[in-house]
Amino acid sequence: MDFNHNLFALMPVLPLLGWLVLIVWGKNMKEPTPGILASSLVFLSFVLAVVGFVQVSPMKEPLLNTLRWDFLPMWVSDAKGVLVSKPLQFGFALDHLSSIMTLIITGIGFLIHVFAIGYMHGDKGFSRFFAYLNFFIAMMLILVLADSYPVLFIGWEGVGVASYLLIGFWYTDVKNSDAARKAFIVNRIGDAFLMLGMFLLFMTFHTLNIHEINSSFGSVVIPNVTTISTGIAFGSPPLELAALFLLLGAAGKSAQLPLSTWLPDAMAGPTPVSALIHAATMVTAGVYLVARSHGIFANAPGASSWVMWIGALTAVYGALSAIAQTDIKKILAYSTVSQLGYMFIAVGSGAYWVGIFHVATHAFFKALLFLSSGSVIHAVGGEQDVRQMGGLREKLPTTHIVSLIGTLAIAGIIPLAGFFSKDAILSSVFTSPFGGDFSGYAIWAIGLIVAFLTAGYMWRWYSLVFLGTYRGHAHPHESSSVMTVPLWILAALSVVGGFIGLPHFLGKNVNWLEGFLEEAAPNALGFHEIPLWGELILIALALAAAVGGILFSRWIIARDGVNSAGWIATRFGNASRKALFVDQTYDIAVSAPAKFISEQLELADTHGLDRGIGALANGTAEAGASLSVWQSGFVRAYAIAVLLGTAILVGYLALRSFA
Amino acid sequence: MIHLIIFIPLLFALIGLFLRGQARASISIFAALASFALTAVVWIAKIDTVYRTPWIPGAGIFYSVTFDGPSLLLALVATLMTSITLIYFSNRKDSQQAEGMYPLALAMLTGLLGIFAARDLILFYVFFEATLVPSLFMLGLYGRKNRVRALTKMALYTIFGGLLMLVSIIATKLYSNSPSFDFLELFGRTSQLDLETQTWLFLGFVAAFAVKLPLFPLHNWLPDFHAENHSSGVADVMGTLYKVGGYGLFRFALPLFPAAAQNLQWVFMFLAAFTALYGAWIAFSSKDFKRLLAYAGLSHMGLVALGMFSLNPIGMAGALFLLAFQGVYSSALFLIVGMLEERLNKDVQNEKTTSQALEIGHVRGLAASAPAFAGVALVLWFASIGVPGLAGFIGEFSVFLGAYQANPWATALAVSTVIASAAFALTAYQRTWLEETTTTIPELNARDWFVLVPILAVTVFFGVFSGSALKLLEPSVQAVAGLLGGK
Amino acid sequence: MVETQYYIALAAILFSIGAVGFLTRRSAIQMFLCVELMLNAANLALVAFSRAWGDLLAQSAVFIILTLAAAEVAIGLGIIVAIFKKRPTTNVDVLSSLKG
Amino acid sequence: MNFVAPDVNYYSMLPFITVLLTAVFATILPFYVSRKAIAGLSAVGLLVALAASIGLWNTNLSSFYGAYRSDNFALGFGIVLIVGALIAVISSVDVAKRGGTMQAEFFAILLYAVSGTMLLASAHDLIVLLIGFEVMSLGVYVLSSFQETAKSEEAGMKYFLLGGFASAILIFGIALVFGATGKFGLEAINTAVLSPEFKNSSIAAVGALFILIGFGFKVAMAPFHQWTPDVYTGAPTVVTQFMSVAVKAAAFAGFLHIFGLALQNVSGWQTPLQFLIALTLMIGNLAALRQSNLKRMLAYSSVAHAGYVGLAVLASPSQGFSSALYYLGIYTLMNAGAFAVLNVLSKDDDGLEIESLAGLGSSKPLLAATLTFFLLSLAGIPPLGGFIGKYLIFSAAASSGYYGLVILAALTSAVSLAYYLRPIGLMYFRPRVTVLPDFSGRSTRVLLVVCAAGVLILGLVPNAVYGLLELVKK
Repeated sequence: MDFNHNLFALMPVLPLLGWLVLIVWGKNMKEPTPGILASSLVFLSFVLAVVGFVQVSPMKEPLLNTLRWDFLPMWVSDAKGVLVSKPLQFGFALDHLSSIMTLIITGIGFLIHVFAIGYMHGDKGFSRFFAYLNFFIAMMLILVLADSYPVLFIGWEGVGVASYLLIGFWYTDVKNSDAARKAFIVNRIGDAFLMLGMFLLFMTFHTLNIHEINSSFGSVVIPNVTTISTGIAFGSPPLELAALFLLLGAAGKSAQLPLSTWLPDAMAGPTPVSALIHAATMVTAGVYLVARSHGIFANAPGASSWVMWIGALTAVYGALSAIAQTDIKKILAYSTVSQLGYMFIAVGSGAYWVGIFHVATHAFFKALLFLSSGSVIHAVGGEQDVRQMGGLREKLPTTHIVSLIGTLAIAGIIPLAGFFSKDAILSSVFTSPFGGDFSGYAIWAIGLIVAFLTAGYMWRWYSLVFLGTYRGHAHPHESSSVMTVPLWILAALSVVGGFIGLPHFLGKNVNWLEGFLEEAAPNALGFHEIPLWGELILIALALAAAVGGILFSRWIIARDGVNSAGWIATRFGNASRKALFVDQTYDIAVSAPAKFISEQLELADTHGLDRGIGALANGTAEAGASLSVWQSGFVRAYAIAVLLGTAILVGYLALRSFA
Repeated sequence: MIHLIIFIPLLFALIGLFLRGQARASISIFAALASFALTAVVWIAKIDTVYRTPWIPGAGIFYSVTFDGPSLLLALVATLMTSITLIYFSNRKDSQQAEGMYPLALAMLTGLLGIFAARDLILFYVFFEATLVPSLFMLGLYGRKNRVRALTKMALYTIFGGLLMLVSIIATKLYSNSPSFDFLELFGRTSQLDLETQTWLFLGFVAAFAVKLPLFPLHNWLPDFHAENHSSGVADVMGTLYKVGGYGLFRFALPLFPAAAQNLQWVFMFLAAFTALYGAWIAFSSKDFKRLLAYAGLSHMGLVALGMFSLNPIGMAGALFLLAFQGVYSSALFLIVGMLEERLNKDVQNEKTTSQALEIGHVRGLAASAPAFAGVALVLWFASIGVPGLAGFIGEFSVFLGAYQANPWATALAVSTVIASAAFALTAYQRTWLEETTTTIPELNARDWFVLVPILAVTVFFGVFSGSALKLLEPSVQAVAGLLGGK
Repeated sequence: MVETQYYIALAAILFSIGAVGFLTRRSAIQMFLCVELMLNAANLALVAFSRAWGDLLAQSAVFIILTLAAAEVAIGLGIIVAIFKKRPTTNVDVLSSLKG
Repeated sequence: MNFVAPDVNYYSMLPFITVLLTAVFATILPFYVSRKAIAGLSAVGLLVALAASIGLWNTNLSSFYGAYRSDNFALGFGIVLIVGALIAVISSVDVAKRGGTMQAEFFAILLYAVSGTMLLASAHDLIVLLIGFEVMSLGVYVLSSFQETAKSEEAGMKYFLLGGFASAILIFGIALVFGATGKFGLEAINTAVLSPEFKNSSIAAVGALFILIGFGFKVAMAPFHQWTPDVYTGAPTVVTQFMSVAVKAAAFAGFLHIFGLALQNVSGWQTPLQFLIALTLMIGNLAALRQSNLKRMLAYSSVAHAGYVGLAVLASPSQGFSSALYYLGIYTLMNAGAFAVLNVLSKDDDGLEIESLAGLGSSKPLLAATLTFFLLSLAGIPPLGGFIGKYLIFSAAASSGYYGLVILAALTSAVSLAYYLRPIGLMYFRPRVTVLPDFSGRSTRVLLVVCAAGVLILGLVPNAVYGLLELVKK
């Protein structure tokens, strides 16, 4: 066996093994063992990811594993139009893009595993928790390593399953179970579209291998799209439509409008889960999907512009909804929605590396923020309402410092990670070839507003938790080092993470990430150039928005106090708290009618249709019964029937001979 | 060999009639296992010779049997699941009261294997209808309160469709001037028929298969059939395996009447897609586990039909795969329900407690006391709703993929079932296993594991390493698709 | 010579009279006599046809039919007598318990 | 003038003569021996006749210048008829046990009727056929009113009056056919019809129609079937058993002969027959749905089966003859078997409420199992014989192009499942409510098992018999 080629494929296998072991024997293990086992397996995967990174860095082509087998039946017409069986292979590929993702997943995943050893201390389902976490990591790795869409789809739904299990981890609470179910179902809406996208791609390209599809566009030249598409397309042009399907699929996983509603509810899961799945990794799968399918999106300007717009709207929506939340994790959840919107803007603009850049930086600081929240929640005895916190600066010094770093990073304060990625997004959208005459600038403006809002609500989050005086009733204490060490590492990453993607004006080759992803996820063609001063102005504006947001937030809190009673009671505040009523709209427009129809159908099918069939049967039987009237018992009546029958038959004969 | 496989179960069913208790159970399980083992031998040794001998030569009827790819796969599943089911049943407390299940299940197995093996249309019909009798007896002897109604309904639906098919079979031979009912002789002649003739003959076949699949609006017997059957689920498993309409379509109706199939393709694709969605949607409001599973099965069968009518090799391969493996995991869900019922139902004889035990949400939070049980149930549910990595996905995805190439709109309708099925499956699951614990049940015991582990293994193994099963299907699918000029 | 069709017409008329009589009479014996009338209509037709074809076979057939009719009378009257000797009337309508 | 000795080949008539002689003995001997001995004698006589029929297979002997023929058709039907009669004889033994007074004359009359049926099946001449028809009918008239109960008397009276009426129509039809062709011989009629100078087609058509009605009456085709439910219900069960199988089979033999051999080229009767068959299928099956008495239900079911066999009359003789014979053979086993079960379960000749069968499956497993067999076979469920019979009939009719009727037959036979399944459901799936008597003697039990085995074997290896029946083709 080709060891070099298959080594990286072990990455998902290790955590999967961990899952299996923990599911089967986990119950018999003493407390830290499952955690240690799970963490070390993920760490091994991380090592493999690093090895893979080193392996793949110098390569131009993706590294394909050689251990493959038939997975899905497929037939394609050969040159003569004869159908030839060409089953899709189950196989992995490691290229620069997936390598980055594996590093993020295993790296951050490892840290969160470690954190969870402390966080989940004493929980009845300790080993189960780590089993699920390992399962998640495995699925996420399959997702990013897949070399074809269906294999990617295994991971795609697999992480959905993991997410379902982890959101509903404390399943005895109906709320948690409901949230888990909701997450899975909403995800499935996206998945359905992703499937449709795959089908259309297969119709167009006769393959579902991602690299084959991407390379069929050539690396530089945009081929004439219509020559690629053959056969009857579901709408047209097929490529745009396929891209739109993929977009909707991505929207499901990445909680974009209109499929965003599950993510805030998903905070019902334990906090490490929120950090790992619902901030750092799984939710970025949609972004990854778009970047992965760069060939398609780069050649589908319409769909790309939709990606940007959906991203922009989601970013605003998330930010607006985050403003007035009172749950420490909900604020971060809506913030995640908003930041994911940001990433969509980036990948929609055609600058795929920027999207991945933000995925990385966001993974650092959002995981950090979530884990910090976890630490806080842990410290205040499970309380999650920020109005019951405050003044934790002294009591939780470590948590406070790292939270501040995280807050500033997400707000986009120079030189923290968020600043660089956010700046890269704003400038790429400004120069995007998919913006058209108006969209690019409009979305850029929206991005700027969102930056302002982000800084604002994050500062509110920070102040309500850490500043002022403690308003709760618990006795907060700092977490153990098993929890704080990961926090420090993440904080460090949040500080320096931005340097992998320094802006262009600092020099031609300073942007390591863009160069690294040049082969795996090249930019779409046709970005405008803007002069240096323009770029500087953009940076300045972004920075100003961030600083402005923080200041505005400080002013509001100073004016209205902790509860922000002044404006939170306003209609706007209410709307924000209810997340712009999206949930309610869904209930009225989708869930309730669907449920109603289902109930009616069930009634109709069990009773109505049944009654119809029954009526038919009874009618038949009645007809039989009515024959008994004819069967009167009188022999002369029977003779009449015989004679009448004779008469009719003779009459028929007579008519026939005359006719 | 092939005759042994087909008739061993029946033979032992007859022997079993003269035995009681443990002896009957053992001999029945042995027969099923032997049949499975022999089928496996056929698979491994790649025996695919056609055995053909005159049955009624004057009428051109042959006893012509073989296990080629799809038949073999389905036969493997049927024998395996029957073995497992009988083992499961022998562990049940109430197995003594329903001893007749063993011979009836074995008789059904013979019927099923005959259906899969038959290459002569009349022979196929004979097996197809004969299998109904033990199935009716299972329902009638051991069913629940309204069993006679359910039984009559099922019998009437099936026979109605079946007799129309019989007329069609006879007419097929006459119109095509074939010397016999042997598929190989008919085939090729029938495609020369004009479109109108083909269409009528095709519709005759479809009448039977649409009932058996079932396809909306001929499905009404199915929920009652499952809901009224013995709560152990043995009959349900056999019933699930007996959903051979899709196989019939693939094996006979489509290759015999390609032009008609192509002509009516879109109608049936929409009907199939609608059935899939309809079943899943109704399942959401089902209050009884077995009704729920029945509607879930209806939804699956809609997908099977969709794949078949896609006339596309991918879709047909997917449909066959789905047909085979839903026989594993959907069947297993019935067994799970049976195990659950056994744990919850204090008094098996009491209709009321049985109904309660089968009611969704009557008890909640069972996962707390039986986490492994809950986990197994969840895996099987996930397989059933087509979560990738499990066997259900391969079939479902391929069906969609193939069907999309033929009719995107119908497929888009059908794809929406993935949402609906997630909704009903997880809701039902949550109402029973999750949420606040109201009652506790014993965890799976060793014998339960003995039943469930093979099922899980098959479900997971063929969800990832599907190649070996696909290999079996490939040549037949290729051949049929070639006939149909599929895309 | 009288044409054959007149015989046949007569036979048809006799047959119809017998048939109508069978329907309208209530008495079992009368009904039975009507059947005899119909039989004889057939006989008449046979004889006429026999003459038309110049074939005596049918004439001999008539004898056989007459014999059959006689047997029928013997058995029929036996049945009727057996049934109605217990009853005050030979009205067939009193026997209508088997129905439905 | 030369005296020509009549062409009489006694060998050819061996089965017929055996039965007739047995009948004569059965008439005389009751003065000297017991009832049971007469039953035994009858059975032996029938068995000898059966052996003779088998021995004559394929010899194709004939007598009376071809008016009586022992061809395979006649022998095949003869075997079916003898088997039907045998079953009735064996069943009749049980009647004594329940206090029924089955006088010894019963066997004599039964055997006379059997000889009539055999004559009917062998006749190739309208007059001979008519003699057989009448001998059979007269015997059965007497048998129907054999019990001195009001119902039996009513049955006998109805059957006799209507039967006489129908006979008159039939004879008039024969007269007309003779008038049109100048012939009585079946083949001769056909030759006459086909000859170029044939001019009397309309008379022949009317004659054919009258014959159709006469036979339609005898085989119980709607709308001439109305006597059937009443007579079948009222007559002693054993007689009903005999009528429903042997009389029907014999009538069909004549029916097939006349329309398959003599009148197949006369036009005008085919469409009416289709109409009759369609009506019969619908009425028979629909009316049976609502019957609560098993005997009456079986009566209606036998009306329905007349419709199925009627399809064979429509089909071309080459397929119609053999398929009808096969069907009637199986029908004899399954229907007579069902009546035999009914007979031993009922305390008098009024039959049995279907509801009272509840729970029979556990209390009388053998009776329940065999009845189930017969009912399933009647419903045409494979692999039982009834299915193969139905298949052959459908196939024969379809090959003559009567697809509409075949589909109707298929649909109505699906409907029939509803009433055939009900007793089965009650026997096995419901607890016992009524305690039914069981008058089955050992001979009956053996008979039931043999019939059930026959139904199964004819379904599983139909070729054992059907191959032979191929020789029936004309």
